[in-house]
Amino acid sequence: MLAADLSYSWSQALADLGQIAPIATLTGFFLFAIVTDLVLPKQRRGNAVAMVAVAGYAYSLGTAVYRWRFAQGGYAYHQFATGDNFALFFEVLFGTLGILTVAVSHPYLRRRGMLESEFHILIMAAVIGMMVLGAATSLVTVFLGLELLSIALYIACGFVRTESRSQEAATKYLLIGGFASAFVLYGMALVYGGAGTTVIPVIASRLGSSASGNPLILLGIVLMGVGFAFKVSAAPFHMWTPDVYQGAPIPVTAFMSVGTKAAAFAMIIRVFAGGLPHLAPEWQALLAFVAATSMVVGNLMAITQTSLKRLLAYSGIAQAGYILIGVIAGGPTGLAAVLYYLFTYMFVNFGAFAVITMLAAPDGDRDSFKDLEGLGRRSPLMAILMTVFMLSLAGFPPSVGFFGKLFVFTAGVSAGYTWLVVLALVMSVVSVFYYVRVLIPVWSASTRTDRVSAPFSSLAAIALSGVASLALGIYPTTLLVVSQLGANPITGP
Amino acid sequence: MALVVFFVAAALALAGAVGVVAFREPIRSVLSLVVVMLGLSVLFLLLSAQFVFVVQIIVYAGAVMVLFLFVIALMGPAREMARTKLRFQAWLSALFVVVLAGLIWAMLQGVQYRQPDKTDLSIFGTVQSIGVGLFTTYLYPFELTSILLLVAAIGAIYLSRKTIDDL
Amino acid sequence: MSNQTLALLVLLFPAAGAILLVGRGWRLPRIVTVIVGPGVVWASFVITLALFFGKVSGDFTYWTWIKSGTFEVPFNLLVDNLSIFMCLVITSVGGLIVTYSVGYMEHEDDPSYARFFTYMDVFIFSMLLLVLAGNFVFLIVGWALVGLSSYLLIGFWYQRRSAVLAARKAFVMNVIGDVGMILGTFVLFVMFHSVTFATVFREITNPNYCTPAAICALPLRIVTDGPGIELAAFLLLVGAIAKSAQLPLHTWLPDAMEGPTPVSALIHAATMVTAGVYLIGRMHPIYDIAVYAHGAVAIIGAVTALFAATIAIVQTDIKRVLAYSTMSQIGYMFLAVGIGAYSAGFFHLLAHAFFKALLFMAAGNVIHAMHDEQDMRKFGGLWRQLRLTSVSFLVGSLALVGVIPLVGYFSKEQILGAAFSKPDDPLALGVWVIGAVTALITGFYTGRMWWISFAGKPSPERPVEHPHEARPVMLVPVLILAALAMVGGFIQTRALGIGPSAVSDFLSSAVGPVRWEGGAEDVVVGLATMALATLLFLAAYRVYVQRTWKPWSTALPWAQRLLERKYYFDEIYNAAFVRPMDAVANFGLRDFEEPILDGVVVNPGAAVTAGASSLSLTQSGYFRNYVLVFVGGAVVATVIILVRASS
Amino acid sequence: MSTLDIGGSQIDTSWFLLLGAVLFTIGTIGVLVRRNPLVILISIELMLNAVNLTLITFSRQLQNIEGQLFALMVMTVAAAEAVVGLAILVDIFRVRDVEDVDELSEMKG
Amino acid sequence: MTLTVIWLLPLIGAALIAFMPPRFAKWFGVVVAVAALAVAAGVAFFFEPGYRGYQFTEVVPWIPQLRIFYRLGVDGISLWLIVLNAFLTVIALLATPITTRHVNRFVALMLAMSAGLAGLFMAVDLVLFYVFWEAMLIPAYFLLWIFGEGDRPARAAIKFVLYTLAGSLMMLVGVIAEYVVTGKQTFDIATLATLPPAPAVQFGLFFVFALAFAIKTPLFPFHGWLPDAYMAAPTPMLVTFAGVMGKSGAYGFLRIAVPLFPEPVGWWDWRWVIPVLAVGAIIWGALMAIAARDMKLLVSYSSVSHMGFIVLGIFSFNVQGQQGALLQIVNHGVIIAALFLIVAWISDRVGTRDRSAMAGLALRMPIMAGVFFVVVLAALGLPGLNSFVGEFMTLLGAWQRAPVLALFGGIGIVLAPVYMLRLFQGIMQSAPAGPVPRSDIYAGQLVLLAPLVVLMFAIGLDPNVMTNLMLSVALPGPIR
Repeated sequence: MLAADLSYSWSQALADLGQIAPIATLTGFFLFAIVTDLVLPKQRRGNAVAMVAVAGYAYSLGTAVYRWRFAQGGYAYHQFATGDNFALFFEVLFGTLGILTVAVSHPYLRRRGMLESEFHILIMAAVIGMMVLGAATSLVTVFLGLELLSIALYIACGFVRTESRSQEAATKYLLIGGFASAFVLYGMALVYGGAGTTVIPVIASRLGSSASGNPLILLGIVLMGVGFAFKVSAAPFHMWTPDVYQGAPIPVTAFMSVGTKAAAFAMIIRVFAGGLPHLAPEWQALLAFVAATSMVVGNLMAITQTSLKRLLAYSGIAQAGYILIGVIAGGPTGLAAVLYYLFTYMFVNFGAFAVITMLAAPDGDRDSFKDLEGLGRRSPLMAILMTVFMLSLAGFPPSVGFFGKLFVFTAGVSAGYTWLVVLALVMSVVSVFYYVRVLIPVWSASTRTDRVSAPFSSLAAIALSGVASLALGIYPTTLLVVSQLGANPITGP
Repeated sequence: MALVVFFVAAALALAGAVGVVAFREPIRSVLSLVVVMLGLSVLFLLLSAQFVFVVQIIVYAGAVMVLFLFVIALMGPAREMARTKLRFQAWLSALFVVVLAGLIWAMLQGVQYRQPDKTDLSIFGTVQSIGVGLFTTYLYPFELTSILLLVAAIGAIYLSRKTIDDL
Repeated sequence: MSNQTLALLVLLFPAAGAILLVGRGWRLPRIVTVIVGPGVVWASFVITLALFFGKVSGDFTYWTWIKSGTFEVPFNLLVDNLSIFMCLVITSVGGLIVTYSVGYMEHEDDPSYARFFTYMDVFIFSMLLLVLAGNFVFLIVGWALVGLSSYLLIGFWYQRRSAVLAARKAFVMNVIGDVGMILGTFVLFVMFHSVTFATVFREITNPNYCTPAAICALPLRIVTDGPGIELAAFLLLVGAIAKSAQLPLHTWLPDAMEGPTPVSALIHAATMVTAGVYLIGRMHPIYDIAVYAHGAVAIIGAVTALFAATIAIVQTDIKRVLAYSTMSQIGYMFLAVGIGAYSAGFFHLLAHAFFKALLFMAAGNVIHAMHDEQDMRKFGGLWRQLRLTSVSFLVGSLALVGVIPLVGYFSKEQILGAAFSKPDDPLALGVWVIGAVTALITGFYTGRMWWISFAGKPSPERPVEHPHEARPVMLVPVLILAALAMVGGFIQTRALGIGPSAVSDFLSSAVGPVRWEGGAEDVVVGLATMALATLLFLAAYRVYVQRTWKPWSTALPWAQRLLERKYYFDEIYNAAFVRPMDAVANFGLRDFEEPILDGVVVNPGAAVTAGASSLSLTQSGYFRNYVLVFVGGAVVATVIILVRASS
Repeated sequence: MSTLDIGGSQIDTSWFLLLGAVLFTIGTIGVLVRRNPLVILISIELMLNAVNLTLITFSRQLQNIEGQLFALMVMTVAAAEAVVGLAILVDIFRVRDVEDVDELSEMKG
Repeated sequence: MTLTVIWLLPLIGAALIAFMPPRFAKWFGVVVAVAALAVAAGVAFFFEPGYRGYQFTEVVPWIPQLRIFYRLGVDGISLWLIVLNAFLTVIALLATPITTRHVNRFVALMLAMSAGLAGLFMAVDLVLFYVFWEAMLIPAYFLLWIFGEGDRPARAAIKFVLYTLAGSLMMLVGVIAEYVVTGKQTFDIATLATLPPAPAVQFGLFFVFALAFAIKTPLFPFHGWLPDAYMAAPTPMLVTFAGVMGKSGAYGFLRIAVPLFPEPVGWWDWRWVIPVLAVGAIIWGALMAIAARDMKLLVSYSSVSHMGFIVLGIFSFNVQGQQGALLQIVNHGVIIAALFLIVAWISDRVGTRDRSAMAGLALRMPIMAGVFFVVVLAALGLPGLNSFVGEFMTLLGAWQRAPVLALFGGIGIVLAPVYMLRLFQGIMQSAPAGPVPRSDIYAGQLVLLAPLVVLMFAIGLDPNVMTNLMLSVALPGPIR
């Protein structure tokens, strides 16, 4: 029997590796980056590592796209990982995010005189973690991906070692993150006990709807759900978000505000929608509660904020609530809507943070409302882009924000969760108030005249985000098709 | 016989756990965690997880806890003061935890266990079987853990540098 | 030239005149204004004569103004004897008055001069449109346009605040009337699905839905759709009384005297204010069925007649006396049409147009001579200086009193006779009594007016010592009208029970024959009334000139005050409508809009913000609080799952 | 209801599970009430150990090796987490002497 | 393709102008607007009066997954709003003072707003309609806020936006629900009009839609944003803001709420609630106008009153009422534009907007007085001018629905001369007092007003031209 287990053919190995090709390639570049960092002289390190990082992201992005177009997605490593469209979709998303992050963070680190190389390496590790999460089809891999991503981000949050805020953020994030992952883990253990395996598809096939009587599974859902909700920073497990976002250096905030969310949603969809379809009523009830609280809490708390980082943190909490509606609704439309929302939300939210990044000074971030004053004159392009991002977050057509909401809410109403949708819309009236509040300093007359220095790479990244958050809204069809294909593996075509 | 062992070990673990929370000095908490681990390792043995038992003692109780001890030594014996700014914290936490524990307890009562898949327990949990599992089915997770550790190492190095300039 | 174009020309001339004079008209030499202004009126007079002698009648449709579903409004002119009669009155008297005003307004500077004639022509056009309109909508159009021109002319001297206010008052009151007519039109449209007179009246008189004709006898019609028609009749009546300054919508007319005197003569005496009478006459098929509304017309007319006459007793402003007498005379006309004596009413309309225009223009001469002084107590003894004016004024006054053989006698006595000659009809009898009393009062106040102004010695505070007689252009029209007032009566002498009845015969085709089966006793009663009225006229001489008799007012001062304050109507209306409206409006703007409506938005906003800030206290920054909330959330989640699973 | 035959003596599976639950709860309490970040970290380790116990119990009950492998992974992760956590704490201690996590409350609201 | 041009052209123009040197901006903007007007006029010219259905339709699959189409089309209802919008945009841009700060941004935003409005009136797909409905808020917000007058334009702007959103986001629920409950899974208005949901459902859906439209119109209790917004809005913006965007609510009622939900009957009957509110708006607006001393405020409230007539006509559910309402939409657009322009010109000649602070201006500015008087007469519904026809027909419709509605509407007609004449006479007539106006109306301004005044007479004298084209209505309803 052992012999049988040990047989692992070369072709099999290639096939397996192929399925996780984007992850593998990125990991390769990750190791190469470490080596570069070690061998090159200090002053040349930063750029070199940045190059490597961008190359890695681009390569794995390319691989993912290639596999999407030409390769047959399937399970690998005894169904511990997969290369299906869902995984590829998220790999593309994270690859793009990685490139954007490097483009924005590199000048920032330069200005603040920090070591670029380690930063990029950590972000790469986090991206790998996210990709693993996207491709994971086993509770074990899910957990490992989660931890990989988290640990990288713990360090990244504390990256500005001279700032007490940064350290505080790192500590809070680490402690509460560990606490949450203990919950997730316990849940996984119980589910494993109930299903006798950690492989998600097998769990799905083993657990019938009768399992809703099994305490192990139910408790597992609760504990995992709690942990997942923590990761998507949904209320009432959101409390860490504003502090961590505020303390972390802005590029990290920008990165995690969209990356972690997307990865966590991928995880939720995999485990719940993919692994426990027969217990949908239970986890839907749980998520509905979480979604409702997040929308209310997030939008209300955002009103009184004076720090853009915190404001965007709370807005992120609210947005998580909206997206959860799509997850709850489920089905091809619901999940497609979620994927669409996540992909566009990446551009919008990242762009917003990126604009704030441009304001940063050598001695620290500048993220208060008054730092935006006169942006309309200091950098008209930035001002226009910021306007686009805010309006998109507020959900004004024709920006992507509106269509994301439209799709998600349509799915929600179709699935009979009208009360959630109504709540969401009522709260988004509130949200408009604070999103528009951000624009007031941007456009109102001010005496400040100091130009905002926008290096090319960052400018390109922000502009790309801006264009995307308009173009993908004016013509959302293609992306929506892709999202549907991406959701297929979960919902079945 | 095994029953006795179980109860002793369990009692040990519980005592240790209580100690972790109860002691004021961090160092004692660490030591009591070691106690917990030892107790658990015995239970692992009962559950025919010999390899895990070894790892638990050597790596966990050995290495990791020692690391903690080093850090505490580095920081000096910080005693936790009784005063706290947060009123109600203790009471509320007690309440919540009791409720949560109650819920968990209540749920674990009516557990329906799966039928065990038939494997011969003679080699169950031995180094051999663990190894096979680790390098066939768990190959992918195993590799992932390596990256994880690498990242942790990098992070630790970065964070524990004296200043930006060295290295 | 076809009758159709002819009928249209009647309208087009004044319109063209107005358009020519409006805009930059005052850049033209004044002579152009002088020619065009009156000229166009005379032109349409000529055309009206052509229609008259051509015995033209018909319903000419020109184009479809609007069509929406079954609601179709053609622009059509209804030319029948009634409209021709009205056109004759309007254009002839109008022509005279406009000519007269060439002299009267000569002191105005060129722009105002042109403006005045523009307005006058606009008025003539609107009035002609009113009487020629062949459907309710254009009736309303004309109705509102005469209201507009009346507004413009009352407020002609727009520097004068009093004139401005008077104008606004008149306009608003008239709009109330317009709304009444609009609603009345709605009623009829809903009933008959048409707004053209022809269709509506045909439907009413012999409805196609009630056959055989036997069932269509009046009583039954009243049962079938009486209520609807009654409603329509009452609503139209609102328009009529607003325009004709009958109770209770009369308060604007005295104030309207702020306008130039020719305006008062033309609009507020001869033509516009009689539109109400025309309306009732035109709508007689409706009122024949709507008995209650019809009765209301008579009662309102009678009451107004008496009411206005009493007020006229105490007025000192000569124009206001004339204004109240106008109200009173129109009251007679309402009385007449109210009891079904339509042609009698129209005959009185004609007569009144003659002698009241005469009176106003003569008064205008006096005012002109007195340099715009209107208080008759400051005249006195004008008999010597202004002989011709005084004579013609006397003629007018006697005609107003109704002294045989002046026109006033025949018209008024015909009305009273028509009322008196229905002893079996209590309503008719009642209004006859009121009418007779009014006739006597008329005699008294007219006498007072004439004696005070012209007889006796010159008043000490007379502004002008040696006034000059008016210029021919102002005198000739007066004399013409005086002549008409003298001989006009002989075209219809039915009040004497003998002789011609030209007006009634002419109008019989349009408003039916005058219901007049009076005998000798009516004639006697009429003559008696006339005699008494004349005596009162003379008595006024003793009271106000010789002062040998005490004025009645010393006997009852409270009545004096009551009359001087015009029965407190203005005060009541202010207290009842104007002030409450302003109060509500101000209250709303100050105490509702800002605090409450804004509050509806702001307070929730504030509440949300407050809630948010209190909520953000939970974000205490303490890690352990976060964990606490975390665990709490976990507990809630577990409960939810349990509930969901167990359900 | 299943029992494990260990060395001939029957032990009810749920005992192990309940022990795990209790340890997990105690760990939670530790995180909630202790203020020394280090001790909080230790409590988290305690929770992870509880999970390990659960995993291995199930692995034995199911006679399925996966649980033990999973437990090994968990140990690795726990070690990594501990390393990073300690690094961060040390980094802080270098700046200021924090023996109370409540002092890390600069950011709030 | 034609219709796309109508809304895309101004948008592209806006994009170009935004980055143009200010001195060309105005005239380039005018050129663009005139071009758009030309296209719109072409559409009106080739419009088939008899055809029952949408004309010039364009259907392009947009988001096929949700059966969302890019569907444009015009019928007898929307045609008028499109033309009105294009026309008033030209007027507004001509009225823009070249000296405005950032005039290029201003013109760009104006064009963007008019583009949004044009799209709104042509959209035949519910989602497309909604997209334009909200998209046009953005330029409106910035116009109000950045170019606004008064002390707190920002507050007025955000108030306007929040008010509108509170309604329109509820409408979004309705839009989605309509897609779900009808079971057909379509957003095509024409199709949806053929399958009304169960009355109970209609009750709810109608509510959410009606709320949005009522706020936009605004109906009586929902007009809280209007005074602030109109007071803050710069005059050229008001021409389209009050003249066209104010109508989008009424258009929504006529195009969406009424055809899609013929019998919204629940605990009570919406078909009665709305007209009652409309009457409330008529009377309340008139009263507020009577009390207002600020000329601009007075005109703003008069607009509330007039919009009441429009909604009243729509909810009379008969052809006269609805055609009258449509007429009135155009009439009011023309009149309110002229009123705001004149009031603004007077106040910047005199230096104050307080009507009680001036008197007897007619002496100094006779021509202004003359033009103003004509406009005032049109506003108070004098026969022969355009407004009379509309008000007459709306009231006729209301009377056929329920006489009491028309009765109270009549009160509005009686109050109109009160406030209008108080305004006109108060500032123009009686003995001169207060500040002396700098000059009479400029020739250019007169030329600007000329087309408006001409329209007032033209529509008043021959309204049939319009009602004829109105017969081609796409959706089932009384007009058809």
